[in-house]
Amino acid sequence: MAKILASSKDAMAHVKSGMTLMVGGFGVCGLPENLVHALAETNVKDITLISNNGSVDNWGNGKLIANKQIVKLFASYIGENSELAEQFISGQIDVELVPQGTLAERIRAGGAGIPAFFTPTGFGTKVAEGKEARNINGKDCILEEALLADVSFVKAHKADKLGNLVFNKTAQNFNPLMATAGKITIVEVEEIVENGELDPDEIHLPSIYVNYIVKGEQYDRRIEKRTYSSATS
Amino acid sequence: MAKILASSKDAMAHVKSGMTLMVGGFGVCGLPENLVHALAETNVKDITLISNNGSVDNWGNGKLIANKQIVKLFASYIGENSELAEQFISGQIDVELVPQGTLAERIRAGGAGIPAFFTPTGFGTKVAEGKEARNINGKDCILEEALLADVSFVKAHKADKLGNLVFNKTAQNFNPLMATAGKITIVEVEEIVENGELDPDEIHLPSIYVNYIVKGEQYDRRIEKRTYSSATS
Amino acid sequence: MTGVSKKERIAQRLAKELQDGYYVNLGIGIPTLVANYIPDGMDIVLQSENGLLGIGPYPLEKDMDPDLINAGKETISTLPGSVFFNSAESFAMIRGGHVDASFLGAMEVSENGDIANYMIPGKMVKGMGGAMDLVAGSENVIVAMMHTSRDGKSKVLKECSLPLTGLKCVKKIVSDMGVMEVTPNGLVLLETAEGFTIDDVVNATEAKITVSENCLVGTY
Amino acid sequence: MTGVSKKERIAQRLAKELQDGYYVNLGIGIPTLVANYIPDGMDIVLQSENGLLGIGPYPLEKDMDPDLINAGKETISTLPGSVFFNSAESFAMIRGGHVDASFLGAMEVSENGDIANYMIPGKMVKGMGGAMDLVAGSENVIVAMMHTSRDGKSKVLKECSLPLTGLKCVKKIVSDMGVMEVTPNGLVLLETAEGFTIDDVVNATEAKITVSENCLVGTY
Repeated sequence: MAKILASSKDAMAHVKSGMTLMVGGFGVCGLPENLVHALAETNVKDITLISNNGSVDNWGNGKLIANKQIVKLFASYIGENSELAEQFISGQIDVELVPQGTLAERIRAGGAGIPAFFTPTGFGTKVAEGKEARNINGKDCILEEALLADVSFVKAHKADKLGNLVFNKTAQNFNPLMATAGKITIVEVEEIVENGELDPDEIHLPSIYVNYIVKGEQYDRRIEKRTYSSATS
Repeated sequence: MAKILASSKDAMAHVKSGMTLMVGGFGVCGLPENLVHALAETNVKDITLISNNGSVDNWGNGKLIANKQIVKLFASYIGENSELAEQFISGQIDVELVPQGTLAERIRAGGAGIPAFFTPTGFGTKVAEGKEARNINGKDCILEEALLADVSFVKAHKADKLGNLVFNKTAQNFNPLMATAGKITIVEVEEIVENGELDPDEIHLPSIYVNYIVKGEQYDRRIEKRTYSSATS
Repeated sequence: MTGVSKKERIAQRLAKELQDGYYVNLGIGIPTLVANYIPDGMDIVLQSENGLLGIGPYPLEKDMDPDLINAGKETISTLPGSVFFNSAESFAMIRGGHVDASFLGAMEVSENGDIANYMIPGKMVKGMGGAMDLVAGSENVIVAMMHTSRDGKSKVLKECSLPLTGLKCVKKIVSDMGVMEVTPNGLVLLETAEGFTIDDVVNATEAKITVSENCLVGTY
Repeated sequence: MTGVSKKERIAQRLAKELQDGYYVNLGIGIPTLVANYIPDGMDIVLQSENGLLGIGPYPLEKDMDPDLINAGKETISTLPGSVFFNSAESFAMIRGGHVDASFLGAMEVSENGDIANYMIPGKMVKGMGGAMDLVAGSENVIVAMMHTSRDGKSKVLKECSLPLTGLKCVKKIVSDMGVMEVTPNGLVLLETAEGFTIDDVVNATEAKITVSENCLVGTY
């Protein structure tokens, strides 16, 4: 069962230098911003970060990167962040590019107790270097290993007091997967409701994976690309 | 997008002798009974059946077994069916016992394009016979291959007209997984609703996996073990 | 022992293995009875491998729902905070080690923690259901069993004779005669049940068994 | 060509590859424009790999929702029948071959269907995002690209020079100059775009290219 923490700052007691950290979100969407920004206020360093994106300059993961708190990053996409590009080119940060679907599946596998799996994704590419290749029933595949984290930071829309979670729209993305793969999983939410208020058929992630919940202090509601159509079109 | 069929009988046009068939359900709970019973009315035979249970005597999968339409069964549990036990002992039906979690994961893998995965389940047991064993990061594992079906029979609570599905309580079980692993997936539901009536955050299975929908003609609401407590206790 | 069956005594003793906040899977048979003995004030969430976290009590007769059953296929109810999910999610939870303890029955257990509980070749073939996943996935596998067969033969063995459900996975055995821990040095007797001396248990056990210095007698 | 850019013409031609009932993933860039050219009366469901099936049009400014974006991180809307899911489910769909067609951009394509579209060593390293999964998972990978680089060099090659996104996976190329199919015998030219003769396309292509007997000229 989850414990409810008073603040994002309190959650930082669980993050130590040298740990592996997963951070949910797709770019800035569904990123656990209060937790990440609280970590940026600490002296924790030498973090291995697993997150789909490098995020944008000086916001979200970008803050941790600007602070040089990250020594290694697993991500599928590292555009939109010039500081990260610079650290990568100058060798200050080690980046392992992982195909997005393989990243998602490796994290799911970590949470689900599947130590490794074969996938066709990346066969014959740089991603396959150093990995076992095998043809299975006519498909050329490579062997990919599970990913686990010491701590996972997750953003959900609502939690009940046990720690059951629901997500909102495309802010779901990697969040529920990372919640399953953290030895300690810390979730920030917009709202905490009573047990029983969430329909048991509509919960996206059961409380069994959640260790701590905190109500996020502040939400920027940030958008990377504001695309809209005019009312008349 | 799914096509809506007029009857369970119409769906049988897609099932041919010698095919591999998946049937959802856990015992009688969530079993696509109208589709299975319609199949029992056909001359289709030599079916390889993948279903968690042999089901009960002369109902659900039990009807197909009594009819000798099944030549091979993949299941995790074959109790509660004396006809099946008899055919198994006399060698009339080939049974491959698969641990329930491995069965679920092999079916998910089939749907998800993962040809094989390592799992600790079954290491050192009869289940491991003939399979590759490997120690991965300290865990003794065996390699399990994905399962796919020519046709999957699935029971859902509701579908919209595109074929998006929601399930009810523990009648969910293997149903959404099997829907992903059928080359042709046929779903019977209690109710068909308009597109947009199901909340996009609460759909259990997206329509992309569904080929045909039929409104089930009749539901027995069968229970294997009626356990209840008295009002005063 | 007055009025309490052996099975219920085992269940009561098993309940002492629970800790506040545990997520637990209770197997069919004796383990299912543990639900009746959860200490007051202790929050325990019961997992049912057919796709439910948060098993509630048996429903009233009028509320029985064919779509709401446990892994033993009995009609049950939910509690505030219960969750439904599919079978792959359920076993992701189990295999991934998220269930804090798994209590299950056994036909045989060996001194190194092997367990056999799913088939008797040529006699009983029902299948392993979720048992192989439960023993492979949980760090805390506790077995509830009768210590001997009806004809008095030990079911706690040097080596299992029946096909195995899992290797070196049992952490503790709670039988009608005693409580044994599986350690790297073999079985250690921690407690005996009411009516059994330490010698009774040792003599009824084929496996090599060490008696703990602090072994308690007649605790349950 | 009057008033329609090269990119829009490619998108219009790509739209002709759609079939009623298709589930399609549209990559960033030219493929995204295909959404504007879906023939009337054709039901197409667009998949967004960040977790949405059923992409709707851009919202009104007042309806922009930071929690509702496409894989290009643009604000979008939903349609009746849209569904949200997590990233593992999204790529299960893609890798499992359930998406009927995947349209994506490329820096280079080779005559055996290899594609390179995610990095230029020492220059541009953004990452492959979901592209490697899309090309590995879809039976129907169609590439939208400019036929030559700005300095006139062919991007349709005997062998790709850049790090590959996938091997032997491209089925068809729609460039600003023509439409080519990847066959076991290499590239076959099916159509040319307005303003290009068959010789123009063949001469601009480094890869070995065969001209179809039925090759059409100036179709788009």
